Amino acid sequence: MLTEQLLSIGLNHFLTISAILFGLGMFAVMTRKNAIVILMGVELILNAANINFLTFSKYNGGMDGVMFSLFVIVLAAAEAAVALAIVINIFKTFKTVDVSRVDTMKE
Amino acid sequence: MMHSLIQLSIAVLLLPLLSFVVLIFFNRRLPRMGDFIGLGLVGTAFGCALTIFWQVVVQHYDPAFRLAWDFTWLDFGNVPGVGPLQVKMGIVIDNLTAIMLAMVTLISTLVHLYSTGYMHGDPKYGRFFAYLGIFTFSMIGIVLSDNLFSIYMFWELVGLSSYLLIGFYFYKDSAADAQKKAFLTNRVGDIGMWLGILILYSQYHTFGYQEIYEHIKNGDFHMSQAWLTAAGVLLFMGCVGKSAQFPLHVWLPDAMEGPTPVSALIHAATMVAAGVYFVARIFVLLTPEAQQVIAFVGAFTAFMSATIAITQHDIKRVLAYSTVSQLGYMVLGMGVGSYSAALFHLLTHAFFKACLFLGSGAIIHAMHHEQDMRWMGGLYKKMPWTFVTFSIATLALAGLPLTSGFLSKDAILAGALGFAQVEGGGIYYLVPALGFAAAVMTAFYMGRQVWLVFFGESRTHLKPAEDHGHDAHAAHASHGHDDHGHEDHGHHEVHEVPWNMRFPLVLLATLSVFIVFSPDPLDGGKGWFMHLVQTPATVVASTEAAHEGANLSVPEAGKLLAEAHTDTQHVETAPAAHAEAASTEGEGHGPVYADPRQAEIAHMTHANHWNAIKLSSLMLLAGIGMAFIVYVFRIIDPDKTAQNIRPLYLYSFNKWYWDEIYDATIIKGSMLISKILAWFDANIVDGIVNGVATIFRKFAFFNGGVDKYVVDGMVNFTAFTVQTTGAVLRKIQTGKVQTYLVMVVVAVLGYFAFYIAQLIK
Amino acid sequence: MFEMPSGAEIQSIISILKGGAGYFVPEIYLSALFMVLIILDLVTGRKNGRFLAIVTIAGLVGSLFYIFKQQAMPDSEFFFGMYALDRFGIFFKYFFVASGILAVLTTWIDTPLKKQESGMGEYYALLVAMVVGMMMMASSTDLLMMFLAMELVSLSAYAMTGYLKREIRSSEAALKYLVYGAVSSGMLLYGFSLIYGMTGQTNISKIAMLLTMHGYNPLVMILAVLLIVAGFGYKMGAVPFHFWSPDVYEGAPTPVTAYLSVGSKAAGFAMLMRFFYIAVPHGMMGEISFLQIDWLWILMIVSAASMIYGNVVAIWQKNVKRLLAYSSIAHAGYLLLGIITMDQLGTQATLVYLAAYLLMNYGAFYVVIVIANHTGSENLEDYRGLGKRMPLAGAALTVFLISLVGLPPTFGFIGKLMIFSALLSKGSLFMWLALIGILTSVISLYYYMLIPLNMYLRESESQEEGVIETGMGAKIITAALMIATLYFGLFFQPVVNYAKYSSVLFGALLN
Amino acid sequence: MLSFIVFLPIIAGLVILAVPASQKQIIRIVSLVAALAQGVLAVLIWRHYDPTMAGIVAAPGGSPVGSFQLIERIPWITLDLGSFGPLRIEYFLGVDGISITMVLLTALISIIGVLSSWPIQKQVKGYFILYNLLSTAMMGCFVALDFFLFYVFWELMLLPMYFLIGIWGGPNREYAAIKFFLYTLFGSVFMLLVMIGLYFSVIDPLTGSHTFSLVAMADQANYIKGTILGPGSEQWRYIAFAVLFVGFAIKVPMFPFHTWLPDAHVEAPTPISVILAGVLLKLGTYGMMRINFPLFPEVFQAGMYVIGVFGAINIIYGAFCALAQQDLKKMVAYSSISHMGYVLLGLAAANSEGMLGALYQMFNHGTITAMLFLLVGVIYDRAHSRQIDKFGGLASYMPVYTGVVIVAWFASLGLPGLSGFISEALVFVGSFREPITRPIAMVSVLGIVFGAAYLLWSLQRMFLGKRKPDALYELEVDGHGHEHIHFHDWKGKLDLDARELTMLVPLGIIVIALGIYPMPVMGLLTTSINKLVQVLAPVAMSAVH
Repeated sequence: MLTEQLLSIGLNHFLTISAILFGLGMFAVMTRKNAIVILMGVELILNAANINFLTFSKYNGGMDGVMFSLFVIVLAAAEAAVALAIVINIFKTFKTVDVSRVDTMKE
Repeated sequence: MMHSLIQLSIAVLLLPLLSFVVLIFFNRRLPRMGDFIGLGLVGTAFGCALTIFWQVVVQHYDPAFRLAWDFTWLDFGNVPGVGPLQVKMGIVIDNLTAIMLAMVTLISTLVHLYSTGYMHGDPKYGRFFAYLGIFTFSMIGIVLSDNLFSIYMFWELVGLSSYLLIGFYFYKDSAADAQKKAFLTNRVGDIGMWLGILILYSQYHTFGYQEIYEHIKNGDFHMSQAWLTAAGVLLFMGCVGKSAQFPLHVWLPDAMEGPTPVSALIHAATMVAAGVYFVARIFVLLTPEAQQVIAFVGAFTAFMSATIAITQHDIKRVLAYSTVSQLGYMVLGMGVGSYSAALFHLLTHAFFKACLFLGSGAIIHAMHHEQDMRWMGGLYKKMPWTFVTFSIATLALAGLPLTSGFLSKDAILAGALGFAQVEGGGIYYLVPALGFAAAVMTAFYMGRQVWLVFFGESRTHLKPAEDHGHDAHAAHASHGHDDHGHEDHGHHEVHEVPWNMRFPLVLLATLSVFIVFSPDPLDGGKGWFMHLVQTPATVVASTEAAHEGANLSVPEAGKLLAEAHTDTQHVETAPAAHAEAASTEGEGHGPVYADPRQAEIAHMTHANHWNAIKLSSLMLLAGIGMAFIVYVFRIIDPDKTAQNIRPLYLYSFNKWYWDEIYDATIIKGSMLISKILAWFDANIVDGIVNGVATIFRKFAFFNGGVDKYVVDGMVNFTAFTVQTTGAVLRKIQTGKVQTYLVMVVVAVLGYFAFYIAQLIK
Repeated sequence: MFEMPSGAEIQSIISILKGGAGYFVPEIYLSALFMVLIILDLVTGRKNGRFLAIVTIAGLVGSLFYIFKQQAMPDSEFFFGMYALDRFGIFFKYFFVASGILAVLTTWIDTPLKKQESGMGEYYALLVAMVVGMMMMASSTDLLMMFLAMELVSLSAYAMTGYLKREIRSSEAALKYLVYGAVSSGMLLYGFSLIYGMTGQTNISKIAMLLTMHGYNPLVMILAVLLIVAGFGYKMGAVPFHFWSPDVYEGAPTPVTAYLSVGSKAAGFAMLMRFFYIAVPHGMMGEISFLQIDWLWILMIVSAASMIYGNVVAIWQKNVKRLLAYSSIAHAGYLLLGIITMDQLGTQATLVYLAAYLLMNYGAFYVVIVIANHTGSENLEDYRGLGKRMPLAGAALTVFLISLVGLPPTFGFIGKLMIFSALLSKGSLFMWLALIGILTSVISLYYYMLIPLNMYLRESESQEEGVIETGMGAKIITAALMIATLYFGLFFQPVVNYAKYSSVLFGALLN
Repeated sequence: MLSFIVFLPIIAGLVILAVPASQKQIIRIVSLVAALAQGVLAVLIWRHYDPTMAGIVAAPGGSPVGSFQLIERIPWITLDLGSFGPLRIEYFLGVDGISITMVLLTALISIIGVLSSWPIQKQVKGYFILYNLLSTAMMGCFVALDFFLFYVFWELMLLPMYFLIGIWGGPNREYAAIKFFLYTLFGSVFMLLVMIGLYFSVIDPLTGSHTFSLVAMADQANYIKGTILGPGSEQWRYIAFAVLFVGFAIKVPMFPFHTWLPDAHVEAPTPISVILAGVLLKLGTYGMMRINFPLFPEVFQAGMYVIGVFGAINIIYGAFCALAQQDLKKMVAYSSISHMGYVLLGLAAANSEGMLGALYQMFNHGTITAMLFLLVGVIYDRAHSRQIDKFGGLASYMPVYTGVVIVAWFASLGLPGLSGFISEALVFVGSFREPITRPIAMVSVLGIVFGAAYLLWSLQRMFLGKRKPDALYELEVDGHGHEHIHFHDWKGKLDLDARELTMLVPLGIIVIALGIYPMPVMGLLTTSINKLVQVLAPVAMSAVH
């Protein structure tokens, strides 16, 4: 029973999950106040894309998707590094990591 | 090689101009401010004019005499649709020209001479002569021109010179107003004239009289007859302006603001004469309808101004209105088709009216710039010369037999009667009626004037010391320009004027006697003038023919005209015979007219000659008698009468309130419009057109108060949108990165949704 | 589940890579320069700003030589079709190196960066890295490559934006840029993934082939395209994906602002053109319908929006840098006009416009820096009366602004001329866009002229008169830029024709 | 030769650039020399000019040689537009009847301008550099025969003008300057679109490539079928004509696009007002005659009536607005609007008399209005105010000034014997001749009266009568009872001084001379105008010949 169910898992399930992830990511990015959480949201988005890539390469062959996702993972790490550096700097200057308070420049 | 006469006439034209140029620039550097230059040059001009007069009038003595010369002034090259096209300027000399030349230059010379006395000691003495020069120049230009365009040019120049002269005492506000009024009123008339010229040009691509008349004769006028009438009337408007006919007569009395010699020049020789002269020039293209209009305008003007003249106190104003009235006669004469009579009157009137003005000038001079007749009187012993000449001129003006005025006026009235009969009576009898009524009043007010001025006791002492009545500005004038001005009014020896002011009077007075113009004291028709200046044959289709022919194609109209012509031959035999008879006794030079109407009028005029004489003499007696009754025998007290008929009196005294009416309607009206438009311009147009107006409003952010021009309260959609978009869009940039992201997502999803909607459709 | 490749295959792969490397020299060279800079920064002492700058310039100039050599090479794809060498790419390589050099020059005089106590080493390294990244953006023909190149640019850009660590606005800008950029690139990536899903390919030409052959589900396609446009739009700074740019431009060190506003924007356009011209199927011109090339409509809307928004909002700005930021949004709109026409003339126009934009925008920013160095402010009010005190700078800035408006005789005018020519060459099809374009450019005149207005028409409250000495180097560079702007405004033949030469690739492909 | 006359001022500008700003006198003299040299060149050109050659369109065979004169034609830029084939932009100068008049006028006015700039003390260096730039641009516009070149010069005028008004202008100068700039730019951006459309549609038969050459564009045979402005797309030709017309009409300025003019004039310093009224306004109508009408003759045929109506509106409306003004300079500005209306009316008539009148009016208005603004400047220098009601009785105290004013004023109101009259008369003659425009002409004649009205009224209020109680000058009577006046802080000569006379007298002489015998200028125009009329009315021509 479980196995059938597992076997019956198909392309659409994966896509749905990735879509949900993407949505959650966007949601987090748009709503969370804390910069770190926002970064996590970004990670969610990227990984949603990764899931897509992997699924597609799984279902219509070819290694491109896999490679793509590998690169993305690496890149996400790099990005995170830069991001954290900047967030720290923000904390130094603004004494907060609440993004919504960082709005000296507007209009 | 130019004909010697042409050369002479050019000399006549340019000499006064020369005097103007020299004097305007150098009068201060010259001894006596160069008055001798003005006098000399104009005198020379007169000499030349006299030579022309002698050769043309005396030697040739031929009604058909005509001499023309022209040169290309503008060359349009080969104009598409027309071919080679030029504007020519030129000179034409015929009897009328010769006579006018002599008259104008003579009077101008006399005025110059007179002014040497009258204007003596004026700070702008020299400039005065300069102005006289250009005035004479422009008038001579009008006389000599052979085409409408150059006439129009000189016409305007006359306007300019009158502007300068009337405003000679420009430091008086009244004078400044008067000069402006004169110029603008004339401009109004000129518009009409200009449009008339344009109508003719648009048909024939030429301005020359002769060409235009040829074309019209050949009937190739491609617009309806109505346009031709319109052209006539419009051209006549020019005359209305210059000759101060109703409704544009208002400027002339105010023109009294100018120095008296100027008034003489304007009223006698130059400006007002120009109008009548011009009508004479265009006489042949006037359609019957146009002539009727002219006749009525003339008659009404003659009557109206006569009524006004009765009640005026200012000696010059009386004369002014009499001028208007006399001009009315001339125009009336033109209207009723007695061409030569009208011109005759123009000539005679020129002399005696000049005499009158100079005389009044002498009086005013002697009275130390007292112009109000109420404070004069008893001058005949003190100023015998002036008295005699003035009286002669007065009689001539009133139209006493044995004077020149009688001859001409009588001829006009005869024409009026004839016209009325030809036009079939009824309303048309109004024309002679008004004419005769005017005659009565003329006699009356002139009698009144002479009496008030010369007879009775001197009333200078009666004048209230602080009187600054409606003509007191004249007194102010003396402050400005008269060094032996008036320390105190009038209690001061009045004496005869010097010779240089007396001589013109005498000369002009002698020229007001009948013998100068005609051997027969009762019939000007026997005179050389009527012989030399004969009514030209009209070139427009006669009435009946015209009325049908108006909306027919040209050849047919021509045919009809021919028919009309022929049937006049046999139907109108009787009058034709009459005409013969009449003309034989008039030395057998009666022209034969192609146009039945014209022929008939000429005939009836002759027929009415004697009626006119009788009637007018009657009127004359009535008028003078009335004057005697009122002022000499004092049977009726004028002041009481005035009280009794106060409304009428006031109506007349205030010149029928024309000025007030115009001021209330036209002047106020246009000022109002201009105010409105200016506001409209500053507020609405600026706003609406300038779509980004409110950008300037934002601009005020950076510097205060620029946008006071960007007017508030205007509905300005573009501006409004720009403004709001700016304001709103700006707010989107909240500075919060997350809202930015929301925007992006919204945008993407928005388009996505939009797309899906498209898909579902 | 995948079996290891055999030795032979590996050999072949290596040989392919070797072969490809031959076409990759400039990028390699610059990457080397990048590392050299880092090492130099380590070995040399604190105050090594000038030295590093000279090295960087030298290196960048050197790279021009290799790029020039590439012009001789035939157009080709290599690295398994991941990367292309073609005239189009070469044009942009020149472009980016030039912008890099200018960036260094602007940095040279910028006081805040000079005062930066933690040396300038990384700065120049990042700058070079960015050049490399942009080059790759312009030439990569594979989704993966595109994404990596873009990220390379973004990461270095984030760092450079926040380079003034003590500066509040700088770090704020960095944060905003980061968050915004990360999300956008995430969306881009997701769009890519969808495309990949539909085709199973990452090479854009293969993608195009498959899409046209097998057709596609329009719904998914439009979604993908939208996400991708969002990604590119963020790089181009076009409405409605522009939000980061005003804040970042204002906050970042001015040289970086200039660099971003020209360099990365151009890179975005390069990538956009390559991707959309090649990857996405489009019917012939004229028959634009909603079901066919939807992305064209998207671009039209985006461009119209950018032109209107950028110009209208710029009217309100009081800070010159921010004002220029908004104007750069507007210019993104104008540039898009060229792309929309979808033909070779349009491409040519876009390239010319970019070239003009490089000169005038850098010029403007350069003068802004010069002025800021002496007045210490970028506020409009503080520009009062400067025209008298810095005659050259004032005149130059006026010229650059006039050029940005697009008035003759400046290079900017030629750009506008070409763009509108491209639009009108399609007859009345894009008339409405052309109208928006010219009308907004009239509006733009207004706010651009605010600067000369303050410089010349107003007197400064502060009474010190006297000409401000800006230094020889600055003067020379300002003058050079100004003269170039004017010169190419009158003798633009070489530029335009070179643009034609570079756009011939798409000429073949589109017509 | 044309290149010289165009670029002389720029050279002068460069020289000035080298002169230190402190050497004001040298700077002025340099510009004056340049302007005078320009004048000399202009006279030479005038002498060389052969009035029998028509111009307007190319001679048979498509070559401008033999129809235009003093041609300078150098290939400037050749662009490869891919599928659209080559595009040639040329450095292409030449004159014909229309341009030579304007060249003379421009040379004259720019000399006057330099003279009247003499008293300017503020930033003399910058002023004269901009001034010279401006005068180059103006001259260039009049001799350019390549649309691109024309456009470059056209736009080149804006910036100097902006600064000249904005820096040396009156209290409200910023507003006036930017307003001028925006208005004109608004017009010219549309022109840019039309220009592009045109070069797509036209191929020069000589080179076989797309071209900006106006001469080629003026020949309908060169238009390619199916292109956006070629035969077959009438509606776009109509639109193009309309926007082009608006572009030029803004410069004229034509109601309702005129509102920039009063502001610009009121704020601008005297010399700039002179230039603006004397030359810049003419560029609008010149553009119409050179570009707008010949390129779209059939549209023009259709639009004549409308143009005429706008002309009439300008005449009457301008006059009325002038009547209401309190500021003398503003009044003169509106009078300019009114007088340019005559030009429009004459153009609308589209026959030789009308067009001649229009072009001659352009010239005369240039000289007359220059005088008017100079005179306004004179009184402004002395009293620092232009309020008409704040004077009165000046005639008694400044006789020479008053004399010149009277000449100028009467010239402006079209008094015969002064040049203004002839042009206005011709305009009326022409417009009345055409049945289409006849009613318009009949209405516009009112302008004659109102023109006289506002001029005479202002004359009376300022110069005649007595000193107003609140007048801006003091009156004092010396021992001998002679009256003297002085303006409170005016040190110079009370009446016109030598410099002012040297500016005004030549203009006055020109005005009078051309009023008495117009052929010297008229003779230059006739051939070209007749040609232009032919070009504009092909149908009528075929009917006649």
